[in-house]
Amino acid sequence: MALLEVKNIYKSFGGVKAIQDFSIEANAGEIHGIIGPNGAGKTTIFNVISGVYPADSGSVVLNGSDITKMEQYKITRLGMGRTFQNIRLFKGLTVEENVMCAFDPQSKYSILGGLLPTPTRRSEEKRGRELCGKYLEEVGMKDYRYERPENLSYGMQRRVEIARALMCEPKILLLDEPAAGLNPTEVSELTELIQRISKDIGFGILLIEHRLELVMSISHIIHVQNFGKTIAVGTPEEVQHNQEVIEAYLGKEE
Amino acid sequence: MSIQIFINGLATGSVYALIATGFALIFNVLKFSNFSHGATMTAAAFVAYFLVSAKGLGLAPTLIIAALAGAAISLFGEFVGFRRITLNHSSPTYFFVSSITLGTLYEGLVTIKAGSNFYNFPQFFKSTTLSIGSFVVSTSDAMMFIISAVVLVILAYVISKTRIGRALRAVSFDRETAQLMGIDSTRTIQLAFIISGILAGVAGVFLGVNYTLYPSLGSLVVKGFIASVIGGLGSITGAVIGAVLLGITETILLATLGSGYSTIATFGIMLLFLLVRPQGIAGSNIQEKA
Amino acid sequence: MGVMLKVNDLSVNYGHVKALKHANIEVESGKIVSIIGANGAGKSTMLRAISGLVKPATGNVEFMGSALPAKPSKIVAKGVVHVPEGRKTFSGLTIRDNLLVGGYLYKGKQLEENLEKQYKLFPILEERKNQFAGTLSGGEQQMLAVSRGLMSNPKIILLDEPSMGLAPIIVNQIYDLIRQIRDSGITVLLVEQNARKALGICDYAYVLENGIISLQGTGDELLRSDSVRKAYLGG
Amino acid sequence: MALISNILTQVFITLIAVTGVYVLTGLTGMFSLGQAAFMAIGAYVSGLLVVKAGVPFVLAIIIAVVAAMGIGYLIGYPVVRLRRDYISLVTLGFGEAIAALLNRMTSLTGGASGFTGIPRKTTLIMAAISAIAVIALVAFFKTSKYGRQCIALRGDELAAKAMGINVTKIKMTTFIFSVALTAYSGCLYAFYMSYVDPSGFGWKKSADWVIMVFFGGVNSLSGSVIGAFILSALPQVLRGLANYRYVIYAVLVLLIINFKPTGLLGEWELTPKNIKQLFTKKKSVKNSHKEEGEG
Amino acid sequence: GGASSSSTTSTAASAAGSTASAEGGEILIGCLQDVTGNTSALGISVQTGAQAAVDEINANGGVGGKTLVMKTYDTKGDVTEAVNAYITAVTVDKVSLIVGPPVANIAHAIKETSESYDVPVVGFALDPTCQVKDDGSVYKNMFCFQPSATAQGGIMAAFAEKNSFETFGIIYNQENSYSVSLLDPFINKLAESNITIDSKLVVAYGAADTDYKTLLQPIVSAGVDAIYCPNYTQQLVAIVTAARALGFEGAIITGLDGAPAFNTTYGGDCTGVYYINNINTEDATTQEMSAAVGDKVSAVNKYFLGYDVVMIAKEALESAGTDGAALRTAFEGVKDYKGLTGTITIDPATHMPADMAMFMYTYDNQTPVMLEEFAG
Ligand SMILES: Nc1ncnc2c1ncn2[C@@H]1O[C@H](COP(=O)(O)OP(=O)(O)OP(=O)(O)O)[C@@H](O)[C@H]1O
Ligand SMILES: Nc1ncnc2c1ncn2[C@@H]1O[C@H](COP(=O)(O)OP(=O)(O)OP(=O)(O)O)[C@@H](O)[C@H]1O
Ligand SMILES: [Mg+2]
Ligand SMILES: [Mg+2]
Repeated sequence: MALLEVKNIYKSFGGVKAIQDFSIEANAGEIHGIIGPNGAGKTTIFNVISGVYPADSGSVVLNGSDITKMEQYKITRLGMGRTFQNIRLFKGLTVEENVMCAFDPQSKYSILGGLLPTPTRRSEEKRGRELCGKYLEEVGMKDYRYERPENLSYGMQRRVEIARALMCEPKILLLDEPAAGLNPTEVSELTELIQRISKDIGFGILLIEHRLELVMSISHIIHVQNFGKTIAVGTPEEVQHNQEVIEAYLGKEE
Repeated sequence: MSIQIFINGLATGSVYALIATGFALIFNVLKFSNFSHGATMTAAAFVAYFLVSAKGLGLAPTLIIAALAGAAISLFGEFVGFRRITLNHSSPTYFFVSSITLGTLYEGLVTIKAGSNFYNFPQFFKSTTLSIGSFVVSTSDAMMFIISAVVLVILAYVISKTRIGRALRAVSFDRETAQLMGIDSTRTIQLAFIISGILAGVAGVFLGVNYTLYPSLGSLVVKGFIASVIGGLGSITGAVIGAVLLGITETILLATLGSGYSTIATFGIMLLFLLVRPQGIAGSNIQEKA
Repeated sequence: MGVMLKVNDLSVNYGHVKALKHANIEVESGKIVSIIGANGAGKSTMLRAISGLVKPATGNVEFMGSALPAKPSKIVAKGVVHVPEGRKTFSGLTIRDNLLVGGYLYKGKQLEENLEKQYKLFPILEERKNQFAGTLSGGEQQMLAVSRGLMSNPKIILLDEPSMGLAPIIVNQIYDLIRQIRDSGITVLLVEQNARKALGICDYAYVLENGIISLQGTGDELLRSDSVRKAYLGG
Repeated sequence: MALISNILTQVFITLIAVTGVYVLTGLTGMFSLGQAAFMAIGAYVSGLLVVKAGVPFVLAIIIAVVAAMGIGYLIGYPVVRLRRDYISLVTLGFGEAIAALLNRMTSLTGGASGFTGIPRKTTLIMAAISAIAVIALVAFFKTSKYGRQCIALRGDELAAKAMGINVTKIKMTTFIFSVALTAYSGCLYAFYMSYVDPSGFGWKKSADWVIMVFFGGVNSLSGSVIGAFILSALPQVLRGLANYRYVIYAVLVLLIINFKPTGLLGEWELTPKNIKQLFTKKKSVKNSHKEEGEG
Repeated sequence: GGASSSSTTSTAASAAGSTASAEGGEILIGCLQDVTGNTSALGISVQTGAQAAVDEINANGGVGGKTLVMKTYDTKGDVTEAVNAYITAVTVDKVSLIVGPPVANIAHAIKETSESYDVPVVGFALDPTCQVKDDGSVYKNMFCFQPSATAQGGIMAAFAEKNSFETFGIIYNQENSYSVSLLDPFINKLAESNITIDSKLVVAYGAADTDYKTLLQPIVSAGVDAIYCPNYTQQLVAIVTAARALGFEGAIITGLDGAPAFNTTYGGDCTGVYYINNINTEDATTQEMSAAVGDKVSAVNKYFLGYDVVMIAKEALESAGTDGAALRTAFEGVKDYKGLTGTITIDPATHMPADMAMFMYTYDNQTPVMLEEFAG
């Protein structure tokens, strides 16, 4: 049984059929790329898997539990982390606090600890802060932990989002266009980062990306979506030479 | 009997509708509940009372002066209360704070001028009531109903169909980007305040006619607020429908349950409505996209 | 062809952050000029200063020989249009209304004509004309944003990362479009992360580093420069 | 002296309620226009228990606060599930309903004539200690995981859920916490004034509290406390100016909004550590800039 | 007009107040009124009347050679404010006595607090529970110098009966203690003569209600002879307007607030509106004095209440000095004081006037017409 099993999901918005019959199986250590033209329904796949909205039909199973109709926060706690296509960091919190927020739901102290500095609270906060440090270090943002995210540049904010998603201790990590807005040099840094965390931490990654240099170099399998349908699945090599994919998505290389 | 109650409800609803239009307009553009709208109504009506009505001039001059005063007050409010908040991109909660504060300010100023006495507009209409068959409708209620309806139609048309309306909506979503389209955001916001102020002035006069004029008359703004919310926030049509429904509901409950319990029942119905139809009457239920 | 837009000694501060420090650039009329640079280098800030969204601490912007007015709306009326970073479509307006707002300065028939032109350029926008912009996919929104900018018949268009988040095929289309825009006589000032593409298309380019113009030259020159390769083209 | 102690006691009582509003509005971004109704509930329930049922004072307060929390739970149930804009509406309606109920239950509450004969038990010391304790609790709350999650969901509910935050639960927790504080302040109020009537708990009072929170600073607890202190004492101090009091009050608030857009203290907290930093920070900022320039 | 007079009195008082104790040449009294807020029209009227009395006393040589100084404290129609104002008056300014409010809620708010001090509050809250505790004893400092609600309700009922009204509807503000307190006395008095009022026709309303037409509908359709309507002027105007709009042509019996300026505020034909009053407007002195204040005062009867009470206070101060307990006894002993609002005898058991006459009025179009005097 795979870690994440998505079976035959459908989702439409009014007349727009955003997903039609999408399935995927992902295991720890694997990186799955999802590519496809704009509006093909990639982000919607993430939204359905992570519980932002329910699928019209089909099922999503994470680590043996059916999460198809589960509330979003519970899915996260079962081991799903994600980033957003349009950065969604919390205003009013520092970088470190942003990352801590993903730790807080797992942190083991009760409302009493919320009101008084009990020993459990202190030790839990300390544990959280250490983890925070670790993940921020991982994405190279440790020096900025007391900054406000809104004062950081785009690329930096993306890394903070990744750190925050890592803090959810995910088994499956969903990355929605992490390279958008980065220059080629930064993209290659990001490529290394993703490969490293995938190896170190060993979770499954689903990656939506338009930057081919990233997605083609690290994905084990690529799913190509078009108009909500999967038009090709295969290794980067295979999809890059698939005629349909070239026509719908890649275009002719100049 | 029951039809008379319905007519009374419609009359109350017209009052609320007139309040709600001006209120919803600002909500539409700046996305906040302008609680100073109430005090603006009162202040404008007082200005008209002292300048015009007390001198025995008729309804038309009173309405014109009240509308002008409302526009001026509203514009002043935009400048001292809201301009800097938009410019600074401060949290929208500040609009709330500002609007309540402006309300306090206007009410305070009116109290200084008028004392806490109350004033009655002279009788504008030859006969204060119209009889339709065996039912009575007060003339001012009927006028309010007509004015609300006309205002609604005009506003709805302007906002959804015209260039100015599009500019208003664009500014309401993103002030800065609207500027990049050549829209003068500040002017556009001012325009919204002017229109809302005019409506406030007109509403103020009718409130004064109906309930006598006193400095805290503006508290009725909460009815406009309730109407706007159940109408679907920002939708002016929704607000007007909400206002009429609120008026009718209140009146029917008042007639059946009596005062006090009707307040509690109104609250219950409102709650139920929001749970069943959280997007309001005219709001559409768009799923938030991540 | 003369210089259409001239940025003189421009500095911009956000609080104590100095985003731009005495930058100078020139944009010749009828050309594509690119600005590249790392995240946070000040590229967007440059465009924001030109279009009047931020007030410069020093320096000024000259457009066709005279200083630009201060208000963003007046600047648009002069023919300088800024398509901002991050799409910024009006999420609760339909596509059609978004485009009509883009053509705010025009009325009646002229407006309809502009709209038709954009529909021809981006057929998908016509197909979806009554959909709320907020529910469009990222790429669709990007198209809408560029198209909206073109609605006011600009003399010069400032594009801030127009290819961000677009499918490769669309990126190619956008770049074709940028060329088309130039060929139709509109000057283009292009800010991009995708340095390779941007340098490939442009007639002239500037490199921004920490708010300072550190390098400039034709696209080819920069593509061949070692430091540019290392810093912006991934080695 | 009696006057100062009187004003101070009232200011402390208000402070407790405002701190409750800070948790709800400042931290979590929920606007309650019916918060004062919970003060009324605290005041009436504790007062009735003591006067009519002879329950000991402390026990009465505990029961009253718990009762208010129970009602808060019922009101909170829809509130935390509804869209943010609706919260103020539901609470507004709730406040009006409570006032109507208090007016109607004449045999119990005395109706419009008010409820008299509550023994005077609240002292300045008691109010002061309560206020300080409440502020301390809220300060701890703010820096705990709860506080962080509140701020997170205030900014972006969807992202908060995606990070595993149980948004409804956190909202409910803060709502009930703030209700408890407000109700407690109501108990102290009843046992200080010895008379309560239903007229003083309308939405304007709730709105006033919100103003105090924001006057002091958007995200700053110490700011809110200072805001509450200034604004609730101001009308007393300006007593001689009769009609002009509210105009002055409003002008002051408008000045802050215009010229100090994030409130008196903004996001800054008045803690010993931060005060120390005020003096050392300037240097460190300079240093970091230098490093950047060289790098 | 009210606002400016209040600020001048208070500045005068504070300027004078500082020298009072040093020279011992002044007696400071407080005046606790709603100068702002919903009921300020009443408060300002009392204050103006009281001030007129103070001025007159001082012009005639003061109280035992000392100047009387009055300082006004605004209660703003808010109970918390009232307590603050009261405490300021008794602890900071140390006034000798307080001219109290005509508003029951304010009196309720301070009555408990007043027990801790020795400063008589001579006011006009006609709700007996403002003066008398549940156990029947009196709040030692609280006095009312006008007929109680029981008396006034009874007088209006007697009047109604005399005019052979037989069927009644009642509309009252259940959120206002003045309105509530006048309800039962009226009903009870009529019950003595076997007139019962259909409970469906007793309609309550609250501050949030604005739709008087719907509230009045059942009363009007029942075709009653008279509507009893003890309310503040502002609601009275709205209620009378609504009742007339619904085509009600019968009598409307109001409390004290149907007196002028009700007529001018209402603006229409007031025929058929009846009201009770403390004063006889046909009395020469009363006429002269009301002419002197002109339209500065909107509630004329309150003006005279304020005036009378200060005059009574002068006698009490002269006989008892400024000691609180002694003053209290002096007030309890007021007997057959002939004031402009009638002959006042305080009942020590209730701290209210025992039997005091009042007057019933109506309007001919807009002109007040005195109908008859009712002994208490
Ligand atoms: N909440 C929604 N309501 C209505 N339509 C939606 C919603 N979410 C997505 N859509 C529509 O579904 C389609 C798929 O959108 P989606 O965001 O998944 O595309 P995508 O593949 O992520 O595109 P891109 O690469 O540009 O981000 C689009 O046409 C979009 O307009
Ligand atoms: N509103 C703001 N307040 C404070 N600092 C800001 C603001 N906007 C930008 N900055 C800062 O100014 C600098 C330049 O930002 P700018 O957005 O111009 O960079 P950019 O070159 O466009 O980067 P990117 O490629 O990431 O978009 C950055 O350090 C950024 O953090
Ligand atoms: Mg997407
Ligand atoms: Mg940028």
